Amino acid sequence: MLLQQIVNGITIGSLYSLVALGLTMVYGIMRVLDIANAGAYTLGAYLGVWAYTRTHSIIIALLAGVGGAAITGYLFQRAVYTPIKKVADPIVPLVASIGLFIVMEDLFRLIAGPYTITFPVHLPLNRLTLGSVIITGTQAVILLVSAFLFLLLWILLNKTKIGLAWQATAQDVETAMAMGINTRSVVAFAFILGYAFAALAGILVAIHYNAVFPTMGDIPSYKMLAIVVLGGLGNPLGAVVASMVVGLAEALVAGYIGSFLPTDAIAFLALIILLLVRPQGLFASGGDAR
Amino acid sequence: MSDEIILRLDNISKKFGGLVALENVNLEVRAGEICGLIGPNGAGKTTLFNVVCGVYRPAGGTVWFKGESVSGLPVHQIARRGIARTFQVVKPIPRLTVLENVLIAGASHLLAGAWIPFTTRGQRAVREKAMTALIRVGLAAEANLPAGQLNLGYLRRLELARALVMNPSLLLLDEPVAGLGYDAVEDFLTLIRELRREGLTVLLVEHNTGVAEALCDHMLVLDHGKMIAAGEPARVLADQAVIEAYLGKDDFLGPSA
Amino acid sequence: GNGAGNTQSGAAKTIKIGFFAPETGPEAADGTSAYNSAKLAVEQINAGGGINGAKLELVNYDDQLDTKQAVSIAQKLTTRDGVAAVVSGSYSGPTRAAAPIFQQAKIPMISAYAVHPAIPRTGNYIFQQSFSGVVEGAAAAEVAKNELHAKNVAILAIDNDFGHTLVQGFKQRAAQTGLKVQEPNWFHFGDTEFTPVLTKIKDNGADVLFMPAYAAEGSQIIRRIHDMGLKIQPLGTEGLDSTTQFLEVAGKNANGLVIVTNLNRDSKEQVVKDFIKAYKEKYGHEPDMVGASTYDAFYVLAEAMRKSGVTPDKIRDGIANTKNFQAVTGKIEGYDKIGQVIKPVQVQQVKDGAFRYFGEITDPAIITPPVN
Amino acid sequence: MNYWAVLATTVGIWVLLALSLNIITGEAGQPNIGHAAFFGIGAYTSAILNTKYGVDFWGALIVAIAVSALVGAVLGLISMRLRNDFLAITTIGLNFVTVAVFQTVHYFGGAMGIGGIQPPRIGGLAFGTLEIAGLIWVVVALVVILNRHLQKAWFGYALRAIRDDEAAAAAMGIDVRRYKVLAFVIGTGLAGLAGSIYAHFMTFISAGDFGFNISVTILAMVVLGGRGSIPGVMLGGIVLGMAPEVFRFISDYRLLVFGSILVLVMRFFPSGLLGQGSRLQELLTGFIRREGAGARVR
Amino acid sequence: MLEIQNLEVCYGKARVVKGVSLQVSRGDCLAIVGANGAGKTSILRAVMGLVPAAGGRIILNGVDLTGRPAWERVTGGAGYVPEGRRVFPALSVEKNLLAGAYRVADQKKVHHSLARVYEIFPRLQERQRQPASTLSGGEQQMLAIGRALMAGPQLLIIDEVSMGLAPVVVNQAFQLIDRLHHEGLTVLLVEQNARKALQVAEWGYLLENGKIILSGRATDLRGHPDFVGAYFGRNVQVK
Ligand SMILES: Nc1ncnc2c1ncn2[C@@H]1O[C@H](COP(=O)(O)OP(=O)(O)OP(=O)(O)O)[C@@H](O)[C@H]1O
Ligand SMILES: Nc1ncnc2c1ncn2[C@@H]1O[C@H](COP(=O)(O)OP(=O)(O)OP(=O)(O)O)[C@@H](O)[C@H]1O
Ligand SMILES: CC(C)C[C@H](N)C(=O)O
Ligand SMILES: [Mg+2]
Ligand SMILES: [Mg+2]
Repeated sequence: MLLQQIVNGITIGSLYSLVALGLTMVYGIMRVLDIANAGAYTLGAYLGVWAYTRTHSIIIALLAGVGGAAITGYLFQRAVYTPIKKVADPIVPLVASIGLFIVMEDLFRLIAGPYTITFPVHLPLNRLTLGSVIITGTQAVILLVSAFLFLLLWILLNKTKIGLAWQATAQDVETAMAMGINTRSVVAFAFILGYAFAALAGILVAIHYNAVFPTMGDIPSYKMLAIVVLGGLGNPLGAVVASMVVGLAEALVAGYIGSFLPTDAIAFLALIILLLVRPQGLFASGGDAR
Repeated sequence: MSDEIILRLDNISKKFGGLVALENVNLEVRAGEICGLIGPNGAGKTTLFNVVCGVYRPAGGTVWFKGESVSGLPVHQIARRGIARTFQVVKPIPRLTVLENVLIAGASHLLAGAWIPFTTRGQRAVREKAMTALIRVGLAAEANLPAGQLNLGYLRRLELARALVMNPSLLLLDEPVAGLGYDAVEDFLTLIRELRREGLTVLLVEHNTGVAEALCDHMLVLDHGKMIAAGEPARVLADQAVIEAYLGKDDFLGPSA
Repeated sequence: GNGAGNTQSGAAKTIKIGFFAPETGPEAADGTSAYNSAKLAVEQINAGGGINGAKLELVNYDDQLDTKQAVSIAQKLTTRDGVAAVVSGSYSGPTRAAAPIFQQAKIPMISAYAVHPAIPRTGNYIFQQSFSGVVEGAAAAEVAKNELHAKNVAILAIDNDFGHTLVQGFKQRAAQTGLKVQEPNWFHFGDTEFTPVLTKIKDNGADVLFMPAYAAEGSQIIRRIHDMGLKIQPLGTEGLDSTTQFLEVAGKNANGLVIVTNLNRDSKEQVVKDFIKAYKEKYGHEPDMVGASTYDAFYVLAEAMRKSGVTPDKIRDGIANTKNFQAVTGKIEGYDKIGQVIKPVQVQQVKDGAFRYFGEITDPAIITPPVN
Repeated sequence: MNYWAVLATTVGIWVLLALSLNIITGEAGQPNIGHAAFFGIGAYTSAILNTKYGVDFWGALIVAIAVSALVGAVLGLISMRLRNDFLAITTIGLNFVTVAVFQTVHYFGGAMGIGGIQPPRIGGLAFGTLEIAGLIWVVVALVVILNRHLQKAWFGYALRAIRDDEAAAAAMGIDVRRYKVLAFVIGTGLAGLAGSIYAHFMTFISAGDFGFNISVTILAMVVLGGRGSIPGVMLGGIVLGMAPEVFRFISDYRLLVFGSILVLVMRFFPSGLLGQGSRLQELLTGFIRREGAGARVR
Repeated sequence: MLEIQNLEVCYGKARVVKGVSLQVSRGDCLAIVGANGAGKTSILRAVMGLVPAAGGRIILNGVDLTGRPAWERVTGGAGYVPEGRRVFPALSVEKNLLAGAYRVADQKKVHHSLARVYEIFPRLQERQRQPASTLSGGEQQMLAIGRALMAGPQLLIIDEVSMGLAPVVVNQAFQLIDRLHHEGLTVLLVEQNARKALQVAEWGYLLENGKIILSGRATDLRGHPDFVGAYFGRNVQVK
């Protein structure tokens, strides 16, 4: 049972890490607690299901969801976040992003209706039994996809020039600019990638639960923030580890202690305790320039 | 200058993770003197200030101020006991005016008055004290500007005024003239000398050895967290170890110009 | 109540009926179903000649599932809109907060589907149109024991008023009939991941899983049971058919599921057939149990008005004296002295992706709600 | 009349909550995105005392303030350890955990909530909606006076110093911990006060009334109106507090409007409608300042 | 190589650079000196495009870059050492250097520059993998200069090398600037430490209150009475 619960926890964690990775790109570069990123998650799912019901091609569904979300991310960044960020302290973009998120959710309800829509894609994997441990088909897919995406992002950030530019811009925009880095594109890139990741996660989750509904982004909206902050400022590895910590905490508590508190509260409880022990988060950030 | 030891560090150590920033540092500052603390970048000078002020708790050792241990006291209490400081990186309260910046520092001991508005009569004494401090550092004309609008030179003056208004008996100055023009440096020298005449003790960190030499009665050299030399400025600056670690052997003025 | 004056003066023209539901916000789906059915009911009643010639007028409010808004809506309905009666199409929180205001204003209110036991107990003007959770839970225990031949029941219930009253009823009845029940596992509104708790349930070796749940969470539980290859008979409750999406989301995995609920989709009764047909025609999808309950509330009101009169006091008396009224959600025997409905519990089973008749529980020992 | 009294009460509670958060977030600069937790703690304390132990409103009110302030003090101490985003996330967490405890612990009524709370009474007179509306606005007036005073006093300056630079504040002899904790204590105590009145006004409360979305709304009121500006924060409270009623005529689009207001105000008035340096604020105070230009000097 | 025409810089309503014109020819080493707050940094930031020019033009290598984004200056041949070093704290020393070579597409060139920087600053090679935030102030200054060199600039723009550095490091830094200049690099230097600056530079400009009030050959300026009075101090001997 313990082993099984660890597998369960890691799966939940992987699901979280998908969203967290996108968010951490945005957070890293702008230090914005971007609630609206969870709107992209829902948007991805809606666009995905819309394209899928018309084409029955999962590839086109992915492209539609990810593409639509990426454009949204770009627009939000240009029209809202960058102008606000120039003048204000972090709580202002936070409130703006809450506003964006509310607008998005309500638009989904108005356009697609309040009812749940199904996303009936059949995942190609069957249940896997390893001794006493069962890995269900969806679990396997989630594990594989998130591992793949994490690897992709890791290579992108650490082995490519654009990754270097992202890191430099995240730490000091002005100096990055003076080094010849086109920070405007880097910021745009971060948002595009961040929102694309969110959409991808949204589609995957929608398939996993076979459900798309207007408020599906509610839980990711704040829980992912916690994970991203816990993982360290814009630190993708940290975000993944934090996702796993939260996922495991949820699985183990549900499995052994019983749901003495709602799942979110458990995640946050774990988080508060962890922060009290390690006030700088799981991974201390590289330190501030000044 | 008396023989009273106003500040004594006893075997002070401080670590950051694996990095030993201060290692068994001992030093004594006598009341009324100006004591210079120099050393290469990263030697631990600012760290030492932070230990004295209570920002960092030392890993070992004791800080004695006026014969009492102040180790472990919170920052504001040490400040109220008479240790005032300026910061290497200036720290104004940008949205308050220059005068207000000095006012809060000047009234910080008035605990009972925390609820009394500044505009009331009872606070006039504090206001006058603050203005005096501003006049002293030459900032009176800027009193009503938001501190955030000052340039570096004025900010350094503001920091000094904030420190002075607290009536300190020991003043810690962390690179007070870095980035200042000569006129400003001169003003500063005059002011510090005046303060010393009034009996203030100063511990000064400065990379400008010209300034340090001109001011200090006594000089200490820190390198890699250890005290490597101490004594009269001229002697210290001629010390071979100091030259090697800090001053450099050939002055640039020489050959290549 | 001062709302009465208005209604009386315009007696022959229109009778205003207040209504509120969470039409936007987190529970917009249920709110929309309720509102749709309310509109349909009023339309049909008016088309059928209204109440002795007078037309009904729906005064609709969206409470966004916010108790504060429910209170100001209730104030508005009682003091400004001059309604003769009110139907709550909302959840327990808002309904419960609004109830005292209607009671004080002496305007009758029917709670269409909110189950909190405190709602009818607010006073003699407040009625509850869905059965008490205790009744529904007891009925489920009966089904588990007699139909599903359970030996050892595990419980996975939603941690709110709905889940708790159902579990309470289930456990009481099970204790009476000697059915073995494990300690309940609770989940929370909005939970999505049930593999961990199902892993635990699996290890405890139960043969029936009693799961008071709403559609969103319930469909995920069913999906995971299937994914994990769990051999357990699920026994659900009315929340599962609160939107039609449960069946689509759970898909094939839902086949075999048994639920206790209030709507028998295979009913031979004309009202049921008509309602289902009319709703489908008007809104393009199947009606659900929330909608059916709301629809019934309006017909109960209409019946009361026809029989007893259209002032709030008369309407109240009319509702209280309802006897053997055939509604969509079964034949209402009447309301007990605190205003709880007495009607049979429907048992449905999912076959080929649809809820089908499985049985009906009419035993008075079970369907009579507790008065304390 | 009753309807207006209810609206006045609801808006008054929002304004009170916004003012209380302003002391923490506006004056002392500490992010708190979980303020509804303290609202809830006040409400539950009051409700439990009233329904379980028969304590009347006035007694329960005092204890409610004390209990919320106490928890606020703990958060204040935590805020010494956690900075900025970490603190913000912790406050979100606190909100979730508090609501979860109310919702699951039987003593707090669990999933059933707490009903049957007595309205306030003086002597034989039980408060109706009108009296409660009066009560809440009297409290709001008192809090405004308190806040005005605080801003002008040394305490207010100390808070602003802490907000801008803690290290510098400490070096100036300001007891950072004491004043930060004090700001939390006052802010959360007032939220508890609002909670207590809320409980006795609604007579029935459940955990959902104090959820994260309430925190978000309170925060939005403060930021939208202008952090640190009393008229601004009150404006924010009134505008957003009335919004659900005012926009009822476009029922279906209310959330859309609410969200858009947040985005647009933040985009074009980042320091809030009446915050320091906002265009609107400058416009409004333009003439006043012209006359009193010399007033600030000396 | 660089031409600044009538440059104006404003922060809000405050005009801090008021019509400054100067030219830097290829191979020059030019120093702008002045008291703090005179506007030196603001000129450099405007040249780099980090603050918008409120008036005037900036022409680099014959291309008018006024109003163009900062990164285009680097392509135009400028390398920048910002005031206060501004290394990327969480990046390793080597990544900081690579960030400096961001505009250089040719990997061979990048490797070459890297080798050269390591040769100039062996200390940086020792610290290759260390996050820049853990370097001492002097090491960070080396890194900032090395990073600017990585772009293979034709014009090196340095703001305040000496600030906060130990004398030994200051000397090293000036020696390095001198050496780079002698190797043919064009240098634009901003300094408080006027004496040292005028020792490396060939041309000097004295800035006061946003205006150039004195300019000429460094050797001449060094002896100029106004200059000596204002910037070398009367009773403090600076080392
Ligand atoms: N908070 C900290 N965490 C980790 N390391 C630190 C911290 N503060 C200082 N250090 C390290 O301790 C050493 C001493 O630093 P300190 O700031 O005291 O030097 P300094 O003598 O003031 O140097 P400078 O002349 O450059 O200001 C340096 O290596 C520095 O990197
Ligand atoms: N971001 C800013 N906003 C407002 N004013 C500024 C800003 N940056 C600089 N200033 C002001 O512009 C003036 C010129 O500053 P600048 O930094 O260019 O001077 P400097 O000559 O480089 O001084 P230093 O020797 O101190 O580096 C100063 O009065 C300064 O206060
Ligand atoms: C939607 C329904 C299942 C609601 C349920 N009767 C409740 O009150 O919670
Ligand atoms: Mg230092
Ligand atoms: Mg400068």
